[in-house]
Amino acid sequence: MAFEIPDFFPALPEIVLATMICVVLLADLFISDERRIITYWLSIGAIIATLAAVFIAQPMSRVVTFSGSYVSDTLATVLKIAAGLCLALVFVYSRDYLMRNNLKKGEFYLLSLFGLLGIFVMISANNMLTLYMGLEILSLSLYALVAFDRNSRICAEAAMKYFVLGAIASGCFLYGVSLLYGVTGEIQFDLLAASIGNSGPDDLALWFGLAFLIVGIAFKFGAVPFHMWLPDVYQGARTPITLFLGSLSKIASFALAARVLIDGLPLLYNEWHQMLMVVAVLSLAIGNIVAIAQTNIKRMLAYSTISHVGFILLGFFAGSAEGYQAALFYTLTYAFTAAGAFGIIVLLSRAGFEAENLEDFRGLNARSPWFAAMMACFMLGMAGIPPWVGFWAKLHVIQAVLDAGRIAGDASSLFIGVALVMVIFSVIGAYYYLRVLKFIYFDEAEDRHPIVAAPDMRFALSINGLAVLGLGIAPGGLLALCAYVIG
Amino acid sequence: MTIDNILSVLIWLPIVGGAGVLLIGDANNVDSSRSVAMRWFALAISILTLLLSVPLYTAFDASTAAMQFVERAQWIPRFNTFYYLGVDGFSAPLILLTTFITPLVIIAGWRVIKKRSSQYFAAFLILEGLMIGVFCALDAMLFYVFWEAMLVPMFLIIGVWGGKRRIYATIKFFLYTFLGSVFMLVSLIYLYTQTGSYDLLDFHELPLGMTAQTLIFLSFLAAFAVKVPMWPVHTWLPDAHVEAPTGGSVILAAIMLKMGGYGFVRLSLPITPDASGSLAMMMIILSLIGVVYIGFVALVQTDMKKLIAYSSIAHMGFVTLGFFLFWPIILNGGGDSGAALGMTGAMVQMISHGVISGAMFLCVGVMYDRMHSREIADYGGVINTMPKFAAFMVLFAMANAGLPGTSGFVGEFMVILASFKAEFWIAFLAATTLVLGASYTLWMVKRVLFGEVANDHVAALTDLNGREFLVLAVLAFAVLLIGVWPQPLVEMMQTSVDALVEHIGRSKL
Amino acid sequence: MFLDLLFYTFSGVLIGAAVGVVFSRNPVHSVMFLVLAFFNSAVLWLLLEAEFLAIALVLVYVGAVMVLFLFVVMMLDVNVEKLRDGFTRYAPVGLLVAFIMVVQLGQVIWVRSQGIAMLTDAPPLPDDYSNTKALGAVLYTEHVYAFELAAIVLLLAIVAAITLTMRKRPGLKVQDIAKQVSVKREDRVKLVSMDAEERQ
Amino acid sequence: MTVGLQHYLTLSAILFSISIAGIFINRRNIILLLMCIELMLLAVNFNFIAFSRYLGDETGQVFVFFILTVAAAEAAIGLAILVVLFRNRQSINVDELNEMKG
Amino acid sequence: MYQTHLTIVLAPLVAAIIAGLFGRQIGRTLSHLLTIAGVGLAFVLSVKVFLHVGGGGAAENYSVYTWAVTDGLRMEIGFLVDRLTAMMMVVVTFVSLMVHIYTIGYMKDDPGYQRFFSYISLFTFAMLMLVMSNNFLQLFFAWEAVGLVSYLLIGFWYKKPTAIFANLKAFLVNRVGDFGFLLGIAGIVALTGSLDYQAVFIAAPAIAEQTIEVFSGTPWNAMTVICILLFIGAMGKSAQAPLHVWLPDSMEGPTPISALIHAATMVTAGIFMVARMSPLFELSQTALAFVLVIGAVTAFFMGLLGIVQNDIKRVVAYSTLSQLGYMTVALGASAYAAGVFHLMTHAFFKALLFLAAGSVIIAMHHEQDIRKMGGLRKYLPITYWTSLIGSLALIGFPFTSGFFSKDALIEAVGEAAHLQHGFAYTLAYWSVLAGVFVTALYSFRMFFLVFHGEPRMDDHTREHLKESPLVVTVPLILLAIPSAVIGWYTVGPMLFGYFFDGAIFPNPATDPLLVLGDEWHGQLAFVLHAMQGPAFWLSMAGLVTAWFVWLKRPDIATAAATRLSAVYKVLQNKYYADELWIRGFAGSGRSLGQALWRIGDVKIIDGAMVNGTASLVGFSSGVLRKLQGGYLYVYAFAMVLGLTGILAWLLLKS
Repeated sequence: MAFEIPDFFPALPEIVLATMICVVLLADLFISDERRIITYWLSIGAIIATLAAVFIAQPMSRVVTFSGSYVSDTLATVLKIAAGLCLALVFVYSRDYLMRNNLKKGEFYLLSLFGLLGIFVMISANNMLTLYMGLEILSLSLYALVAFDRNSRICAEAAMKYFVLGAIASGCFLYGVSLLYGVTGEIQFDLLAASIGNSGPDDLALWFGLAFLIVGIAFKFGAVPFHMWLPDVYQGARTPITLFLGSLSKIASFALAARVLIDGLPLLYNEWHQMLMVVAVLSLAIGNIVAIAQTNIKRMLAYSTISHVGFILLGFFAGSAEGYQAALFYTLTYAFTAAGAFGIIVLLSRAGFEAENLEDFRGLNARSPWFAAMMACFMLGMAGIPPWVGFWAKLHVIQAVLDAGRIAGDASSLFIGVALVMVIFSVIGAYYYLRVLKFIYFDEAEDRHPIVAAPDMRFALSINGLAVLGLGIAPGGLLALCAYVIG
Repeated sequence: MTIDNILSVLIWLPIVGGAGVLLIGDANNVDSSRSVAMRWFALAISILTLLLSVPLYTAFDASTAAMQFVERAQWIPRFNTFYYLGVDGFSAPLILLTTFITPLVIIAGWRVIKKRSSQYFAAFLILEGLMIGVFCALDAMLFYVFWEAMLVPMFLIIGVWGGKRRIYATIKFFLYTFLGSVFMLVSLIYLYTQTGSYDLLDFHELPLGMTAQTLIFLSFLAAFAVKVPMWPVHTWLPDAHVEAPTGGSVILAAIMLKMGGYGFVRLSLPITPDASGSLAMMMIILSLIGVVYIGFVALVQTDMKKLIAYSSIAHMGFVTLGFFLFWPIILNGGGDSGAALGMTGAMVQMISHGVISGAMFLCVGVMYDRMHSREIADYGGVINTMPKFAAFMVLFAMANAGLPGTSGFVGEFMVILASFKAEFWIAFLAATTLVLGASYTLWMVKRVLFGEVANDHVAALTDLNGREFLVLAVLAFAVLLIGVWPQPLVEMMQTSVDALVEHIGRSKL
Repeated sequence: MFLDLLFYTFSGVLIGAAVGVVFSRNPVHSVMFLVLAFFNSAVLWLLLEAEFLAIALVLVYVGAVMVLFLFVVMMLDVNVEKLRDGFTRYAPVGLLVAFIMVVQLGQVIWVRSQGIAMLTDAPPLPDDYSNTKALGAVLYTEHVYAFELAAIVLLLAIVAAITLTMRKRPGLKVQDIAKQVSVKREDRVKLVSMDAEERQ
Repeated sequence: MTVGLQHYLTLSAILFSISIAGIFINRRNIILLLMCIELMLLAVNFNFIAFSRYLGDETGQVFVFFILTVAAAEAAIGLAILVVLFRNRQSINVDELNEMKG
Repeated sequence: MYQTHLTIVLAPLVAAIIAGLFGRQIGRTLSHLLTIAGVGLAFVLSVKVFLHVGGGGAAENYSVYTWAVTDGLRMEIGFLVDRLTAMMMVVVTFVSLMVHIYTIGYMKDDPGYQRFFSYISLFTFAMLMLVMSNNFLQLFFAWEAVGLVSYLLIGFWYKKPTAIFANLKAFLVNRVGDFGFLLGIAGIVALTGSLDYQAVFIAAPAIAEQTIEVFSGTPWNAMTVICILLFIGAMGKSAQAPLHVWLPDSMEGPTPISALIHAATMVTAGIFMVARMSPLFELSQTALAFVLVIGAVTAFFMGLLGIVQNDIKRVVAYSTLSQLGYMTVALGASAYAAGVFHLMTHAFFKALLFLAAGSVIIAMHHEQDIRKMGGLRKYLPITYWTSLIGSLALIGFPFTSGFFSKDALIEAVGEAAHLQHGFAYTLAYWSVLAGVFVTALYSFRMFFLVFHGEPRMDDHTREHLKESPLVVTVPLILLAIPSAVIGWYTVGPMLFGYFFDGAIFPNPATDPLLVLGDEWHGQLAFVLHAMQGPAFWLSMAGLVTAWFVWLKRPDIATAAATRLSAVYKVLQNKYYADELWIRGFAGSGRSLGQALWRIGDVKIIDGAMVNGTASLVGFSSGVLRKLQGGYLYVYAFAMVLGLTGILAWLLLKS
């Protein structure tokens, strides 16, 4: 068998990142706790270098290398940049928090970078094996990150739950891969699709394989009924890690779904779009309804995530390029919005005090009108109130669904029904976001501690918040980008 | 700045000004020089907006139903949406109403709002810009964005500066209206999938089947009926009004409710004429229930703001009634003569109600600022200590009761005239407002204003100060002007109304 | 036939071992059952002519991973008595679900899938077939990217495991080699000039 | 009946089901959960190897190779978390792992 | 004449605005001077207009400005000045002027002096607009405007609980009438597409051929429906039963306005309106019969109430009700001119009576109970004599103005009964006839009780009794003159001449005045003829009875009261009409409102639907939360269930 030396250049981002991880790992060994800030800057440097590599290596068109293991396309570029930026935000938001809470271990940065690498691998995966490896790199680093605060009972509990359920999910995912492999003999996405095209999609084994894959994907997203880890983990993990989970993980999940469903199994659309519909509608319902009863804001945001996942999955449900674009747009904007929201929670936390209850937001407007406004931007953005960007995300999805309905002709009532479900649950969802605003604006502050934050954090948060508003007023560019990368 | 982008200026000047107010303002001290400067700045912005809106009247071409002062620029190419603004005879008066009311609200809140006053004024300015945006937008998405965005400042206004149950009220307000509007959103998107653009004027011309029209109509109805509000989705309004600060109530009653009515003429009627026709009787019945049922309910209110809120619902019933008289008139034979009368009446009623309800809420606000009570029972004989105020209040009450010579009469008169053409009983039930409206309004006036001084608090009242006097006098002038000579107003909207009647007369099936 | 018999024997034991893993009351027994299951699997894999993996399973998995398990079970010193209650109550539900799932999967495997049904006969392997060689040939070429990633996974596992479990115990006396190495003469030896003592 | 692919697949399905059932009928011991996960991966591996054999394609076996690698890493991290958990609570009882709920 | 007309209406308006807005600044004297000047000017010009039109000048009909025009419907403000209008203008401005002057004295101690002048001037403006209107819009405008001023004036003493109750009641009852009136106008617009009188009159015959299905399946003549609706408006304004309840209570206002608004002018607006609409009413016999019956009932039964009243103003008020009933009867009998003529004479003598009553009240220091008066004749000579003239005119004593108008009216009704042969006409005739006796009875009961007999007031009051000042007595005298003589001069042209031609259009076939006109041989003959008729004798009988019962043998009155206690009680309670309105309609309206609010809004819509949905969501939130119990195996179980669910669905699907 002739073997060609693969083209390494498209994989430059991964290579740079892996190298930088090693650098950080080695450097961190020789840095004392007092000077841990160096690790921070090194990690930021690693992200910058990686993003630079993404830019340098960005392909003009789809490039496949490593014998079909690796793909680089514009979608990958966009997702990688988004993930890198999100991680940078995570680092900026978390630095002081970690310092204050005696968690100044370099491993936080290291494991996060590992997670980023896992995400990159997933983004660029072109076969099931690579995808699985990426998924595991991400998952393993997340398990470790959740358990990061070794002295916390709930961190350990959250990590354990996450680990066990995550392992089940990846077991299911693998089982699905094995069935698909068995029927088609392929694990590479394009060949898989071609093989299904040859033999036809009506084989129950394929469907079963798909079902197991969906379990894995839905778990990663946190869609009902595979969502139950999510609230506990969001709540249990330290806020910077929740921040990671809330923003970067969504990008990874999107990549997972996009690669498997769009690249690998487009011909099984009829099956997966129905599964996704049920899962998504359940997510919308459960996520929004249960969020209402929460008093812990991290937990509330976890349930809110579940509902947002419903929207993202409904973008896939639409099954058109427009739907995928919508899902992508939703994912990207949600990742940034969520990053900001958790950033505010980080901001309000002090040494030994987690501002994780809704009550802790009381009178924030009096304490800091600016950050109150930022939090309002994030909440309204999530609620999907125009002109915040979340609105366009929701609009885009609904539009895609209705357009799919138009094409579906006779079956259009199903799509219209789904659209109605979406909007109704948006309204229910708006309630708990408004409740946050209620605490911020309508209640008097009990907590009079001044809000202290480093200037770079203030700056980043402000940019983050203004972006949520600004992208809402002028979403054209990002939308066009999404349309470009998923043609 | 030229007259060509006057609408943009009207939208963005208050919004940017609102941001400026936030920057200038001082959250903690009302008396600090920064606060004073902030207030003057806010007032200046609102008055400047008012002045800039004057060309909307002077340069308005009443002889055409086409959109005027049009601005159009690509906004989101991906969705084929445009930053597309324009006004016609329906929207121009409402914009003028908005620019007219806002400075008054700012003046009314001058030193009354002590808590975070800069945010208060900023909220109103931003709200003004957004509301004007709703009236100008000719792109459905732009319309929707303004429509929803408007909720946020109002949500904060009620929630931050409201009364005891403000949180319940404001969340109810928000969710109620939000729930209504999302259905509209689905329809707008549906229309987009059919036409490929969000251009409202394209929607107007889009042929649609009856089922589609009916569903779209109902979804629009969900949005607009809540906003107007129509029975039975009106219950947010009394709560919101009662709990809102005076300025909030004024804006809510004077302008926000008009959005619902405006929505009917801009979206429901032209886009779904056939469905509007087949459901017209339902709409008329709901409107009449609004007039009669709510009239009775208003009669027994013990809270002044609640009473006025209910009266608003009843008055807005005339608006929806007027819009939907077209079809029964056609059914009755004899062409569509009278339809335009009803529609004009409804439009005038919107403007007039804007002024009157605003004035009524300001009156209650004047008393509330002094007594911190809205209960009718806490008052009595206010006229003894506040004669000037009482004079204004009686005037506005009379206008509220639809007395000829005040603006309140004009719209109701036209609508009742038109409704007789449709059906005797419609006119009969509509005309009950003459009795009911007078009953609840004047009974309240009697209990609040007249009689011996009821208690020491009333005895200690001081009459209007210059600021309050100015505000009420301006409103009184407007009320009388429209009442005595509505022709300029009617003329402005006439061509558009005729064009709409002609448009909805053509079936889309 | 002999191979069939082997299959049935070993798979029977395998299933028994799996059940034993789940139902054993003592975690040490569970681990031992799991080891048994791995051994049986290895045999079955040999039947499938996957020699390399069969050996790897025994050597790497049983030899390393299961020992790690055993080690942790011992180390944690769990009170076995406490863990006995509330177990059988839920067993029927679990078994029911397991049964349903087996039936569902069985449907696919036996009845409803043409893709699986077509794979009746295993293609004969050439005489000089070396499973290890064949694997190696693709592992380092086609799957080199995954291979590299596997390295990263292992590195990650090391980092993660150490991060989570390594503790600096206060009061524990450890050598700081860097400090030891970088020590300077001046730190250790202090030259004191003393006045000479008077002779007694 | 001659043993064929379907037998192996069935065996795998049974193993998979047992492991899954094991996860949620077990309320005592988290270590057992980890073992069930190992069992589950074993079932998956069976599938891959069986298919690989009957397809005459090594990819499945390569996949198993990587699964084994990852499973080892996973076990290491799982056990590490378990150790952390035990240190914090002196218990690995699944029933007591419910501080967060709702 | 355009400027003249405008000046007539604007002069009082401007005066009212200045006095109202700047009264405090310009002071009391300037205020009353200004308003009197305004009304005086209006009066002078009105006379000029009257002379012009009455002297053969053409009626003028033009619009002043366009109020609004939409959908082809022109809504304008404009004037129609014909003889009917001119006559009304003169009456209105004259009485108003008198009342203005009188007010100087009557209200001299009142703190709301300027406000009062402003109101009455404003009223004059509104009333002029009403009578001068050439279209329904302006008619309705002015109709409501006079109602507004009436409301303000009844409640002038806003501290008095009874006053503010009365004004609300007046306004609302009027609104009930306006409700019908507006519907009538709407009907006219619906059928003719115009609000202009002339256009409507031209289109009227066409309307009469159309039908309206008020209740489906029963087509009603459109003209009947419209006329009845319009007349309901008139019933409210002109206080016809059962919408009369507001008028007696309106006496809570100061006496000058009782004279001006609630006797002379505003309450006659309904009569004026029906007369103005004669081309319409003539086309519907049913509507006319309705008018007739309502008028007859009012004329007789309201008169009866006058007998039992003890408040001096209320007696006059009930008398006004009764007289308005007379006018209405005349309208119903197609004797429009008779009605209008009575309107005019009534305006003078009733204003006179009210002002005289006011003069008495001033003298009695605002004591209004006639049982506490008596023998005032010697203290208040001018008041006494003018009152006597007024009372005589009221009861139709020969040669007084009231005699001509009332007698002609009764005869016209009698003639109509001949012409029409309807039961309604006969009933109307008998009730107006009986009413004559009743009128005389209560008028002179009051007159005797007030001015004759023993003084019954306390000593303190008696010591301070003195005739009112000139500003009060001069208007009395000035009003007494027309009350006494105007009938003699005007009865000919107004009733039997052609004075109202072109303004009032009775159907010649059914016009009773046309028949009477044939027998017209001058005033003297008319008087002599009338003195042979029953009306004259009935009124004399009433007068004598009053003298006998209340002056000669007061015990009879009390005895009768006890003997006829049931009747007396009904009369005392005014036929329980107030109860009907207040308890019945207002009360049940409030109960209905409470029910709709508490049950409809609060319980059903808000409670069940809105908050119900919210609590449902909240409840399901709580329930669904429970699923998330924190147990790992539950989480795993959920996943497996999800998986098996999907697998099962796929199995079913394939």
